[in-house]
Amino acid sequence: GEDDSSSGSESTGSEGSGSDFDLLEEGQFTTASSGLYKPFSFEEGGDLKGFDIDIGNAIAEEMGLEPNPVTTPFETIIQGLNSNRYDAIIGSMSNTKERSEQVSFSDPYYYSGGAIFVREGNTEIQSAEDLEGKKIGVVGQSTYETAAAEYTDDIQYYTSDVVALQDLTIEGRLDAVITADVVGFEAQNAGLEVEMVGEPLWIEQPSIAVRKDDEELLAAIDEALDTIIENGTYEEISEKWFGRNLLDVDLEGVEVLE
Amino acid sequence: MIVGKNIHKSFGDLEVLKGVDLHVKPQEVVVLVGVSGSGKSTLLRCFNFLEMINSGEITIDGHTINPKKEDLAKIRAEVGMVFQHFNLFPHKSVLENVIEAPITVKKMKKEEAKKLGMNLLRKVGLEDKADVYPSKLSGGQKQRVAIARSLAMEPKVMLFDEPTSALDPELVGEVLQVMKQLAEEGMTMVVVTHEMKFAKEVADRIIMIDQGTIIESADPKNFFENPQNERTKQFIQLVE
Amino acid sequence: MIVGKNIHKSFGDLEVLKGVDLHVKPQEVVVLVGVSGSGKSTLLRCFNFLEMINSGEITIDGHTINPKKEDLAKIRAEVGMVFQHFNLFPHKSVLENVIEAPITVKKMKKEEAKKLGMNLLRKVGLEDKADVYPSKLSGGQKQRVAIARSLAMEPKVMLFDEPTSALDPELVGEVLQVMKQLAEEGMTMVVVTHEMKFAKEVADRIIMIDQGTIIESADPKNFFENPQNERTKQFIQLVE
Amino acid sequence: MPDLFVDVFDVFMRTYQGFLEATVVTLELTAIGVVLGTVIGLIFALMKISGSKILRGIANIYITVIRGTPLIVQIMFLYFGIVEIYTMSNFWAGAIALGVHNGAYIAEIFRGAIQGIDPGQREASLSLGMNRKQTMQRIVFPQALRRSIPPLGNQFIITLKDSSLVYIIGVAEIFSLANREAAQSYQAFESFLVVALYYLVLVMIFTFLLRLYENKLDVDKA
Amino acid sequence: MPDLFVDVFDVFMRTYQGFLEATVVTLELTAIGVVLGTVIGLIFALMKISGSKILRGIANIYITVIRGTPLIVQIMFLYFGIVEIYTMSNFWAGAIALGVHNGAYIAEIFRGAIQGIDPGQREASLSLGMNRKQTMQRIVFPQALRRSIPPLGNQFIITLKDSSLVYIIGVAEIFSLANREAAQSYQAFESFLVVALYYLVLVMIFTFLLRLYENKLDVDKA
Ligand SMILES: Nc1ncnc2c1ncn2[C@@H]1O[C@H](COP(=O)(O)OP(=O)(O)OP(=O)(O)O)[C@@H](O)[C@H]1O
Ligand SMILES: Nc1ncnc2c1ncn2[C@@H]1O[C@H](COP(=O)(O)OP(=O)(O)OP(=O)(O)O)[C@@H](O)[C@H]1O
Ligand SMILES: [Mg+2]
Ligand SMILES: [Mg+2]
Repeated sequence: GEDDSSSGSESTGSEGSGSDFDLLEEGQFTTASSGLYKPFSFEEGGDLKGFDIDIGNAIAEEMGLEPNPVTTPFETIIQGLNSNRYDAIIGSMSNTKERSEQVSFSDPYYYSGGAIFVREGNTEIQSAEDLEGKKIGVVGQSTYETAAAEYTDDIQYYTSDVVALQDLTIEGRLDAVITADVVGFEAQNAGLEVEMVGEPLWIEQPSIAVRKDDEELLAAIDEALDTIIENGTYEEISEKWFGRNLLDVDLEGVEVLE
Repeated sequence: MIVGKNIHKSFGDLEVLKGVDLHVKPQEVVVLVGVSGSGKSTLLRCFNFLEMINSGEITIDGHTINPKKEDLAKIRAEVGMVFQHFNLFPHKSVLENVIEAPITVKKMKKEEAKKLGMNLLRKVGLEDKADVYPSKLSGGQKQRVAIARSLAMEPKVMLFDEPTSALDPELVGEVLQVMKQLAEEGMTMVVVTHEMKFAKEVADRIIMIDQGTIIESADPKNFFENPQNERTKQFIQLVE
Repeated sequence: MIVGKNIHKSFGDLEVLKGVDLHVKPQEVVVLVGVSGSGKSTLLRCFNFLEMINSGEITIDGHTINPKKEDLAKIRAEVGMVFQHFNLFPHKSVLENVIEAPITVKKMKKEEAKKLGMNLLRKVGLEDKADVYPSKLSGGQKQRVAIARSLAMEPKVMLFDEPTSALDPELVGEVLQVMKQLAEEGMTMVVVTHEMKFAKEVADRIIMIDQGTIIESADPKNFFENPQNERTKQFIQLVE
Repeated sequence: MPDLFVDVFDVFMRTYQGFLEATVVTLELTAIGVVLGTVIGLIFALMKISGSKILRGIANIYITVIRGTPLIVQIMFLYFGIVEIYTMSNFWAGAIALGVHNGAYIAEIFRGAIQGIDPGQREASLSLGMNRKQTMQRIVFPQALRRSIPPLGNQFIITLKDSSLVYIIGVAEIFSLANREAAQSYQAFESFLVVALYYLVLVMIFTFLLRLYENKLDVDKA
Repeated sequence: MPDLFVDVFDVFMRTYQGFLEATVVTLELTAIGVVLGTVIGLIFALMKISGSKILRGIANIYITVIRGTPLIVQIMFLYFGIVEIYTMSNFWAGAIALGVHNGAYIAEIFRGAIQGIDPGQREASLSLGMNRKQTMQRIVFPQALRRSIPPLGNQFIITLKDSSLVYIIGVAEIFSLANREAAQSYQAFESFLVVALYYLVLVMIFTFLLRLYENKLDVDKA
């Protein structure tokens, strides 16, 4: 009955919530994102929306819990988790070695390309090598910050990738922004005059993070994630936001960020 | 009534009172004079324990005060003080100013205190201002309220520190009038003032302080007509 | 020397001067008296154009002033003013206070101004304080510097607004002494003061202002011994 | 320019409902921050004028440390640092940080008001036979309190603006909403213009109320 | 407790080099902010006391708007708004925001100092025959300037703390460094404690210098 397991997993979920793991608020699955990362998490008309939010809702539902998405600045999102401000991070945070020393990650819930964006018509930067010594905008504590640091000392920090992309369109501020390809495309669609340089630099694996000691919760999340992928809920959400399934990526021959 | 013996008082290195002896008899009116900074205010403040003397002895109504052992509030209640700048309580009406201490200190009933207060306001000619706030009064009226406020505690002696020198000249008279009446009723008074006419008329004795010591003490006639000390002569010339 | 004709002055709805006529002859010393608020200061300030009159006419040394057309600074330079609170410039030494206006206004050479300044300081007995700052002076010394400062512009008339009422009584004499000397030298002066002894000795004329009008004007003897107006009589009683 | 106006109006219309909710949060933060700060301030002001050297010392350290560090550091310290002792929601962490911060400034307001009362008042009261406690309670404090209200009102306005800093710990007040709006609509300039207007209007309203009160005080006095 | 001490010391040792660089940035921001604010403040103070209604009106609007909105909003607004006119680096955007912000407060300092000069000074000067300009230049301004220095010193200290807010546009000053350190090392408590100490020490040094100066002023006066 995996295909038709909504009622089944619901019962497992409620059992779990009652005994297996402690939640911040009983019966609620409180998850964090920055809310500044359109189209993954953003606010419109007072409502928190986006791919991350929908995934969080679906997983909460699978676990028989009330979804409770909250926002917090990305720079301090891990500290917030470790100081019990929420149960999990569903905020497009990629699994890396360094981070997994602080938190535990679920299986990836999508694949995303880290990409270089420049102002439209910029011919100076054609590839990653051209970033040497340039001014690069990134969100603090993102994987893009680490990447940018490999090319330059001149890093400008932002709280939102979207705002960084906006700043990129202003002459004289930034030479490039490193962010997720989808985030850049979304901005492009919204009319920002930015363009991606070449192919994505790497593929990374955004995953759901929980505190190190929350093993039962992690297991439940992984199980719920599996379920929504298999029963088509995931595909529905992905199609809604991107017109494709983000998990359909050929990982052959590309660098996967760790 | 109030006796100071060999009073010494310093502020840090500055010795302001250098052994003052002052014996004020019951019902006596003593006027203190002296140039600015000579220590007149300091002496009054010592008598009211607003300043603590360094050595010497203060006796009130036959009772020698040991400030360390006694309840200073009780002693202060026996000595009324009227200040140059009135120091009325601005957040209380005229009547409330007068009855504050009787109610708070003596635990007098409010009704009784009000009666007392109205009597005192009548005495200083300000019955009609009972419910007014101090900011609405002229300087002379303020000072008369301040006198009534002090009298409400039925002090054994009244100290006045230049009660009229913050007043416009045409308002000086009304305050001196009240003080004169008080003297006539037999109140023991020590008055620091530059009003020589008042001193001549009302004082039993005029005392000149110079640099923290008493250099002259005489009845008004002798003080003005036959001063002994050179500094007193100078002073009289200056203020006459 | 200085003439006010039918001077009216209001502050908003409050009419402070209600048609004052005052004719001060050269070398005359006029003392202005009156209760607080009667308009004495306002009148002096009008004569110095620190306040602008609403109607009437002011003539200085035969020249009728039209404040709208003329350079007020020039006119003010001809009329010296001494204030109750001295208003010395605290950031300048005593000598600098005195020579400031001659240098800035008359473009006098610094050397020359200093000589003039020292002469004036000698005149008020403060030669030795030339390099001291005002904060180090006593009230009486401050006021004498203020007088010297005014004299440095060689005014045709000097206005004094209660020059001694902010002073401790023993310092009053030294200021009055300087003023007396000035009068003897023939300076035209208008003096607001409560010092009746000074008025009696020095004034050529005493003028009583009440509620914005002149109600009495007489030589000292007549003013005190034979006042015409009821309010003047009251006033004399109060201040005597 | 007309374009800008249209854009700003557009942002305004799109967001005003969210902003109204966020304004409530901002005002709640401000109110709690000031009330808490008043309580803390009163305690430390009393400590500062007390006879005990130790109490005075503690009060001095508190005031020096709070006034010597930026509010934003205090917020972060309280939110992420103090966790080891007690975990609170971001709203309460922010409100408490504002309260602790205000406490030091309000303590100085009270101390200033108390010490600003003419010493003659104390002396007159003592000379009437009232003891120290009676003098404080009946003469000094009532006057000091009345004097403290205008600077307290001012502190309220400062706190209203300062409350923007708790966005850093993710409280959904006005400024954080502007940030989110900027990230969502790609209209950073317009978003911050709108939020500036919100603050300006709020500050002007409270300034106006404060003036009204001060004028009333002046009239009472005269 | 000994553990905490070791941790804090550890964070301190690991970061002090970065912090020294960041401290230079903080001090540069502060200095530029105050100097620029003084220039702006002087201009607006003169406008506020000028005879022209229009100039006074402009000054009033400027001061009301700046004092009616949070600094952090001003920083964002300037960073994203001024671009349309001129693009500057984040450091300069931050420094200019601090300057523009300070300008309103310093204008009030100057205005207060000028209006705080006893009117008797003006009158005495006028009565000596000096004209308005001479009176202002030679009598009023020199005294007002001297009085402005202590509140200006105070404004410097406020700006030192306020400069922490330009972290939001990515300037690498002390607070932004602490933020990154806290996030990287997962030692939030220790990192913010260390940065608080940096600010505290800086503030105390400048407070001390300011006191020295004020005492010197007092001695000159007496
Ligand atoms: N609390 C104090 N601390 C230090 N010095 C003081 C204090 N009170 C008074 N003095 C000094 O003591 C001296 C005498 O002051 P006091 O007020 O007794 O003089 P006074 O005779 O009343 O003068 P005045 O006529 O000016 O009131 C002065 O030099 C004064 O500066
Ligand atoms: N600038 C002003 N604005 C409004 N009212 C004023 C002003 N100057 C003086 N007055 C009012 O004008 C009246 C006369 O004041 P003025 O100072 O001339 O009196 P005075 O005779 O000098 O009194 P005093 O003896 O108290 O100095 C008073 O009621 C005063 O309040
Ligand atoms: Mg005295
Ligand atoms: Mg006057």
